[in-house]
Amino acid sequence: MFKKLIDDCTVKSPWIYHINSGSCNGCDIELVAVLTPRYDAERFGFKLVGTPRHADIIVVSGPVTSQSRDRLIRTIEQVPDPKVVVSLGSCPRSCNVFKGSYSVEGPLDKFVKVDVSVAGCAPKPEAVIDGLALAAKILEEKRRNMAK
Amino acid sequence: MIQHFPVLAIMTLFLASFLVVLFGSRNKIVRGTITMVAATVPLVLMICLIKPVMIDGQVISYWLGNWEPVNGWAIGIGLEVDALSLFFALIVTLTIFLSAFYSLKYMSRDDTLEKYYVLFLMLSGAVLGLVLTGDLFNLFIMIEILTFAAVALTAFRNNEDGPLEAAFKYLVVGSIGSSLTLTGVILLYSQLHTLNMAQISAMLQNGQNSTTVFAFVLLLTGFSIKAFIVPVHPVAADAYTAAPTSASMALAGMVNKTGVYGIIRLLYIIFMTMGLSSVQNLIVTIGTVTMFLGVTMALNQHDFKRLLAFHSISQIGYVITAIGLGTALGLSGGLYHAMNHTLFKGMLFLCAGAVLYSAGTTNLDRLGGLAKKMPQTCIIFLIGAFSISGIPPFNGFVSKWLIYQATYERASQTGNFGFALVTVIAVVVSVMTLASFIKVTQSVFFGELPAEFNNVKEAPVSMRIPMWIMAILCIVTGVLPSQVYQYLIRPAVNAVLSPVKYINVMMGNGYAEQFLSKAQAAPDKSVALAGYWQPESWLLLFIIVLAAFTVAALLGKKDRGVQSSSAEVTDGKYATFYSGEKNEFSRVGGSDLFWGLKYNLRHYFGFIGNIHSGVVNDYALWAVMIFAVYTVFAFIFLL
Amino acid sequence: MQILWFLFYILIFPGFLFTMFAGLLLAGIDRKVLAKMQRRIGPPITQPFYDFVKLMGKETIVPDAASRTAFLTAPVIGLVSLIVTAVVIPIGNFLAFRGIADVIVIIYLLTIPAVAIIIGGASSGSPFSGIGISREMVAIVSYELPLILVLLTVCKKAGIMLTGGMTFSLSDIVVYQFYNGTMISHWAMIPAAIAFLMIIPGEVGTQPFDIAEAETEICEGTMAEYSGAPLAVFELSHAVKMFVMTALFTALFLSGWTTGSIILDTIIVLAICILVTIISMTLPHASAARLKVEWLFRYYWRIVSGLALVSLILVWCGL
Amino acid sequence: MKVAIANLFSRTDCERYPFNPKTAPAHYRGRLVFHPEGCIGCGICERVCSPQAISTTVVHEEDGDRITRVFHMGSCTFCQTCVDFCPRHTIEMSKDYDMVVTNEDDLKVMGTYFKAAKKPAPKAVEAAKPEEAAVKIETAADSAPKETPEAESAPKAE
Repeated sequence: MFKKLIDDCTVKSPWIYHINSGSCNGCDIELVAVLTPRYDAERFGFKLVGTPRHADIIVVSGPVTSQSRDRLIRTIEQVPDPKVVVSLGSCPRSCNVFKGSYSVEGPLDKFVKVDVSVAGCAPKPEAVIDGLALAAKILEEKRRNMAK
Repeated sequence: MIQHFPVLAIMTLFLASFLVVLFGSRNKIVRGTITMVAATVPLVLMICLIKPVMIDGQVISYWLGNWEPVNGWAIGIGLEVDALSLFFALIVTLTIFLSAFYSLKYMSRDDTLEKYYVLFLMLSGAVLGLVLTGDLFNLFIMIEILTFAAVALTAFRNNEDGPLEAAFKYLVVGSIGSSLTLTGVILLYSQLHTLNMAQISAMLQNGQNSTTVFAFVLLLTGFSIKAFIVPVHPVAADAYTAAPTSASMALAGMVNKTGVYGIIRLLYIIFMTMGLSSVQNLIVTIGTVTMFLGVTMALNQHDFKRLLAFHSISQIGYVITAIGLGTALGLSGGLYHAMNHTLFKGMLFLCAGAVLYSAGTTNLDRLGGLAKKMPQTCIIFLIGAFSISGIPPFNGFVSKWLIYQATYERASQTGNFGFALVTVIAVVVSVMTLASFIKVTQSVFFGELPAEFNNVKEAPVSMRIPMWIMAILCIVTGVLPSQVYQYLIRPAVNAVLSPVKYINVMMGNGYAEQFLSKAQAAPDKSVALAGYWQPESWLLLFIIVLAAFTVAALLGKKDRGVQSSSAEVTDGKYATFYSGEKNEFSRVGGSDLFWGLKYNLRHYFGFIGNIHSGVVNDYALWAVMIFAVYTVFAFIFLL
Repeated sequence: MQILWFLFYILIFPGFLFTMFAGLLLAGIDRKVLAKMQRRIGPPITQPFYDFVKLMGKETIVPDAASRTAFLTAPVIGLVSLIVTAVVIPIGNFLAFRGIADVIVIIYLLTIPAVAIIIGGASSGSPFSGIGISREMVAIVSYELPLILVLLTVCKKAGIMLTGGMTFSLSDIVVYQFYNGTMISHWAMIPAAIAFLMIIPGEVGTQPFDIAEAETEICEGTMAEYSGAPLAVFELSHAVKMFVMTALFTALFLSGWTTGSIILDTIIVLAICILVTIISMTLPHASAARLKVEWLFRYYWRIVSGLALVSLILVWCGL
Repeated sequence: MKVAIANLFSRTDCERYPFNPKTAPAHYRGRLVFHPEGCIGCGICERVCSPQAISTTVVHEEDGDRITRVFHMGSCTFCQTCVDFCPRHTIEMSKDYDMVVTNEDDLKVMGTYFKAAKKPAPKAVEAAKPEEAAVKIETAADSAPKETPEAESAPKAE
């Protein structure tokens, strides 16, 4: 009875959880810049949360270093079900300049299925907002066919 | 026929304690049956007495050996049971029954059990005797038996060093208290040539000279030491921690109530000095300081039972503050809280015993996560914790609410700002009680389960039955305060506030009128409640809204996200979130909680920390100091 | 017929649905005004409603270390006791259920949700929630002292003419304000009103005082292990607590007038509640950062209690 | 506190991005644009690209090689080194910042050209049709190599 209501609201309040698996913080400050007054992602209901348990969208930035690999996998596992993984910047996509280094374990999709990837070495905030909006739509589709 | 019930109850207990030695020393079953029979008989007798004494307001007087008073002089020993003593007798017999029931299983691991049961039955007989007696010297004898039985019980586990040292301290301070009471009784006897309480209170009305005032001070100090008020409270803390739990439950439940009973009897009926505002201020300040000190000491304890011990001291502080007010509302609040205290404190000590029995230790820092292994004990503990910290539907709240009203009403009537501060301190103390019990909940029952306690089993059934009985009683007295008030508390308050009736019944009618020259302003027994609290209707609303909520939840069940938890311990999804780390053992122990509070009050905690030095002569010094304070106070104000 | 009214009162008007709606509305307005204060647009006012419904749709994970029953029942008990408290607070001078709870009882009724959060946090078994519990408990201890001082002042002020010299019953307080003007108009009560305004964010746990659920330091503190429906219930009880505290403020300090019809009364009270929320919760949220735990304790026990004590002494000597 | 109240009544300086689009500033280094016809296949860009985002695939046909140069936007740091080093200035950076994709191939900018073998057999060359690359330049039919590639520049296939 409430199914349609719940599906509609899922797209309206996606909560973000940010994991930094070895990034140079270029993408991190871009992501946080999205929540500042100028770009204000909160208009669409985005909110940065502290625990994976509360998260819907997991934003991963940085090439997956060997130290952060199993922590990354465990944290992403701990997110409740309709979840979307977003790779921010080119590091998680292909660990760009750090390719082949002894401590980098390779791109993100070796460990987790990546739904949306926002390219750009430090992508522009507008691009990040588009990425998150796309992620929210995918979240709703996942919720729609999960609930069936 | 009901005349004989009080003596019957006391005698069964003393008789049984001798029988246990004769027959019970070898096999367990005889010992168990004798104890249980001896524990149930007084309870049944007291319940039969409720009808005549409480409802019909009849006061039973019984002369041992039928030594009736001869032309106005009481020679024999008289037992007098009015509503107040029956109220305390009910509490005492209930505790005896439950503690005996609990100790059958709990003490099964110790040896030489017949010594334990002898001491326990002596203790309970003495407490019951003290509560029912109408004779001052008989009161003193019961205090003597009581003290020595309690000291021996504290030292029961003499293979460890803790109990021995605690028992020694208890012995020293206890004997100081008893000797002071004895001198008081002697002085009174020298002045009034009688030992019967009713006659003493009648004869004291026409003029008090300095000896009777000094006797009053001696008796007051003796009873205060028995009730473990502020300066002498560390003794109680050590004694309750060291005693075996079923005994410490009896100590915390009954023994400090005898001190409170003594103070009420002394102030309201024998000396009738409660009307003087100076005595009220003294008693209220003592109560408040006890309340505050007890809780703050409990906040940074590392041992479960020691924390409970300090809490029972602070709750006694509550009761004494309420009684010290002198108004009918204050008295009813105090008595109600005394009954509640016995219920939830007994239950919490039984929980501590259950934890000790199955997990083997009560050290807060090593325990953890027992809720999964001992679910029933956890539920009972939560009921106890909620009632002691005064959460509304439970019983602790009703009595604390009455006490707040009493103190604040007293403050606004007399315009004395001090009583308003007492109300504020009382509320803050109640919140700190909640804080310390949350600390215990987190460190004992929730949080991470350390590996060594993996094979901990639930406490055995025969230990859980008394706990469940107390839990149900806690909820009942919390939810039906008006009925409890009407049948138990109001008759007791009326009995306390009408000494004339007490005297007439004992000494024959018209006796009191000869002596009561000046018109004794009978304290008004009216109780005007400033606010209102109907727990039944609150509970009704709670259930309706809860039902509405569950209906709404069930309606949307199929659309909501599925609820998932895994049976076997899988790494990952169902592991606790350690920000990604493997599940290494990082737990929040009991002692590192409330950093903000302890940091701010660190000077205060440091100061009271080293007051409790644990050196015997310090405690003896404190006892004599409180006696000096009382004397100076009495001679300034009372003469 | 009486039963129908009774059910209507408890389930619809001042009870179940109204408090939820009012709470969510207040939370939405609070976030919107906060955004405006930071010169950004901020989420739509119905955002808390979307959050609540979205969380309902999420999967609920019960971690292994958690003790299952306590973990799942704690939020429900917290929310239900909060709603029952809301029923007891008079709106305008309309009181749905007379004679259930007075002022002191309301303080203790407000501790039930806090204890529910604590038991929930404790039962989830994670060290983050362990730290969250200790901070929540310190917060409770710290705001209880000024709260009792303020309420004693109000009781004393409202009960001066009555026999006992003081009254604990809320309806008497409202009647008193009906005759001698709202409590704020007496200048001796101004410090008490300010102190109560400072207590509201502490009790509700909004930004400068939300040390117990600090996202940054201890990952949502007591809520660390909650997801899905229990978390939604906790968010809802957070919002309803906002409404309850502001309604209590209006009942204690700003009531006494009535416009005849109940509906008009409720609208005006809601408007006052919104105003009070903005002053007491959004303004500190926009201008102050999160306090450390012992600063919170010191702040409440010194500054706010001092204010409350000043007005208690003033009222005590008959002003 | 004062600033907060002042802001309450001032205009929000927040860009309503999705509703009115925003173009990147002037010299913004966005997505790469590759003109394959100008490329002489020297491979300098491949060597000089630090994240090795550029790769070449060579398809030998009977009369020459079809060389496709792939710029993987997913692993490019947009440092513009390749643009500076390219002797023929065939690579330039557009102002398109919106590189949000769900599958990885959309991020590949490709350009193909044909290098005839020694015997000059002109062959009609149809452009290798990569799947819908975001921006793709159709190579002109007679992309006869303007100049014979220098000796060492035979592009080594990855």
